Amino acid sequence: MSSTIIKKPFYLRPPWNILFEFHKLEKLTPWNINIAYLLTTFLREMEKTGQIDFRASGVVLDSSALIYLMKSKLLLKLEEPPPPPGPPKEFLPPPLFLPLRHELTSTTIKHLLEVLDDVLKGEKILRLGKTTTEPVLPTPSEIFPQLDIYLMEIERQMEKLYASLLERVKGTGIIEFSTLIKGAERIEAIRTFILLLFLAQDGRVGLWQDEEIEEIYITVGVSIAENGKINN
Amino acid sequence: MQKMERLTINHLQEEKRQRELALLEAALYVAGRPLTLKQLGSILKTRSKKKVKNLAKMLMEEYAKRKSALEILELKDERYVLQLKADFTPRVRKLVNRPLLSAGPLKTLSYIAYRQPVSQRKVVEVRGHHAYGHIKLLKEMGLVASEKKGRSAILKTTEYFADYFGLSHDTTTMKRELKRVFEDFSKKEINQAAKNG
Amino acid sequence: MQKMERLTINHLQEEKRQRELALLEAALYVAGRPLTLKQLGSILKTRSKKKVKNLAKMLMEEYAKRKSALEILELKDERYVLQLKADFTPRVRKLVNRPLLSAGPLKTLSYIAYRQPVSQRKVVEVRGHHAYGHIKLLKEMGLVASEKKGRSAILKTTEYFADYFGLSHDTTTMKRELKRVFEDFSKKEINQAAKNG
Repeated sequence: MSSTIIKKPFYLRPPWNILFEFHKLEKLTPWNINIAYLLTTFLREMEKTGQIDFRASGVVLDSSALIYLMKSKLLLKLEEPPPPPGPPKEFLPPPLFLPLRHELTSTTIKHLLEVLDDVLKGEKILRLGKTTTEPVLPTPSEIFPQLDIYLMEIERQMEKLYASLLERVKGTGIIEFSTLIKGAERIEAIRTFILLLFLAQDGRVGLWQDEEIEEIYITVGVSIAENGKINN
Repeated sequence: MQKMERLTINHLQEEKRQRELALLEAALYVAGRPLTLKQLGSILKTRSKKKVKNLAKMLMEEYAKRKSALEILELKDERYVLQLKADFTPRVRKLVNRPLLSAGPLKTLSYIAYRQPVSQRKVVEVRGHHAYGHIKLLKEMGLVASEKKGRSAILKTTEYFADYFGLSHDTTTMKRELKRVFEDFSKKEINQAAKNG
Repeated sequence: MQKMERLTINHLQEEKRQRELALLEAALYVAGRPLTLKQLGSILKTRSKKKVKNLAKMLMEEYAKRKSALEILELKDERYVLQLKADFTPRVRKLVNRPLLSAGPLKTLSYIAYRQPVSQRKVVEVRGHHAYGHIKLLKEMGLVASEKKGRSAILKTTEYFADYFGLSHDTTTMKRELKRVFEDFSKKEINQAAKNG
């Protein structure tokens, strides 16, 4: 038995052993491994001892590549932009508990009666308002008291709108308010709505609103009179 | 030895009594209104009216003994109140500047008082949608109580309301009182307006 | 004879002092908020701050001596307040005729006080949508006031708030004072947690 068989090859001794023990490699910080030094000394030692072993060279090559890979992964990681700083955490103070204190208040029965006077006046107005529920729709003068010219023209405008409605509802007999005023300016939309109220008062169109989507539906023609859904 | 024990027991009893008196005082102080024996009993965690009454009397005496600006009075129907002695009122009145309620809720309260028993629906109709919030506040403050009647809630003022404004606890009498004061007040207003006008 | 006279004078002086103490008590009772030496002085009809201070201290001691549920505290800037001792609060809370704020609105109030002037939008952002209701309540109670600024409302605590807690009316000083209160509170919380933990 020759001693050379028992003797470990040089590369299984430190520092080169690191290149042959992968599990150790994973525990080290790649930046602490000087590959150039390890490889130069590995080659020099191999030449010196004359133990030329291609398998060992292959393993060394593999390990070096792995270490490079680890280093470049770390580099890439470093290049990732740092996470944006989250909004600074708002300091939420604890609740301020109010100490219990008795406090005389300044409200007297006189104050109560002063305001009662106001409230009862309001009640009276409400009652008056109730007895004059007719007509349901406001008179034109209530809406546009100052626009005399517009009022004079109102009949003509109504006819115009009615004609346009008949044209647009065609077979269906119904049209949404939003469709009718599509693309119109705000003031135009308001005018159209008021004209619709007049037409409804005359019973020529029916109006009803879907409470959920707030759409107003306009029904035109005979069919309205038949379907009792008209809602002024 | 026996004497010592008795002393300790007496001492403990005395401490308990002191605590109960303080609790009674706390109740009367924060309530700022007359409290019944039942209400006081519920704070003291006892059902014995006699016990509450004894304690209340003790506290009354204690207050009477020290030369305090405050007094505890027994009212009729066995209610107790902690209040400022009347002679001090003029001297400290200028420190009282916080209204019981702001204008909105006060209006709603006045309406309920005048029209009671009145449905919540009616109150909201007259006072507007804000009245929901006012009614909630008035209930929380113990000025108004509600009673379910079918779908609607019927509103009334409470005894606390009557105590606060010095009105009768009986609703009919109270409404009469309110009406009378109101009429007097309106007359005065009219006279005032006539004078100014 | 001279001795008798001295006794009478002493007696008269003692009576006067008792009356002044009672007047002080009356003032603190009706105000329900901290009062300054100046305010107390105007009730006692004296300009001597020293005199008022001496009397206030005497009254404080008197209250401390009897086993009362009430206490008189001296706050910063030489202000005095009469209030219920905190340990009695849970037992008598239900008798209070004011909407007592629960923890939610109180937290919103703390936040507004701490960050003021602060936009309503910001408060809702931090405290959640419930804060709308809290702000409404706090305004109704006169603890918070709002000011329109463009589209947003800017919230601030009121003078009533400052008075209630015995804080400075000057916002900067008040915020510093509050910071200290909150820090004390946090420390207590931590100690409590450490004890419980």
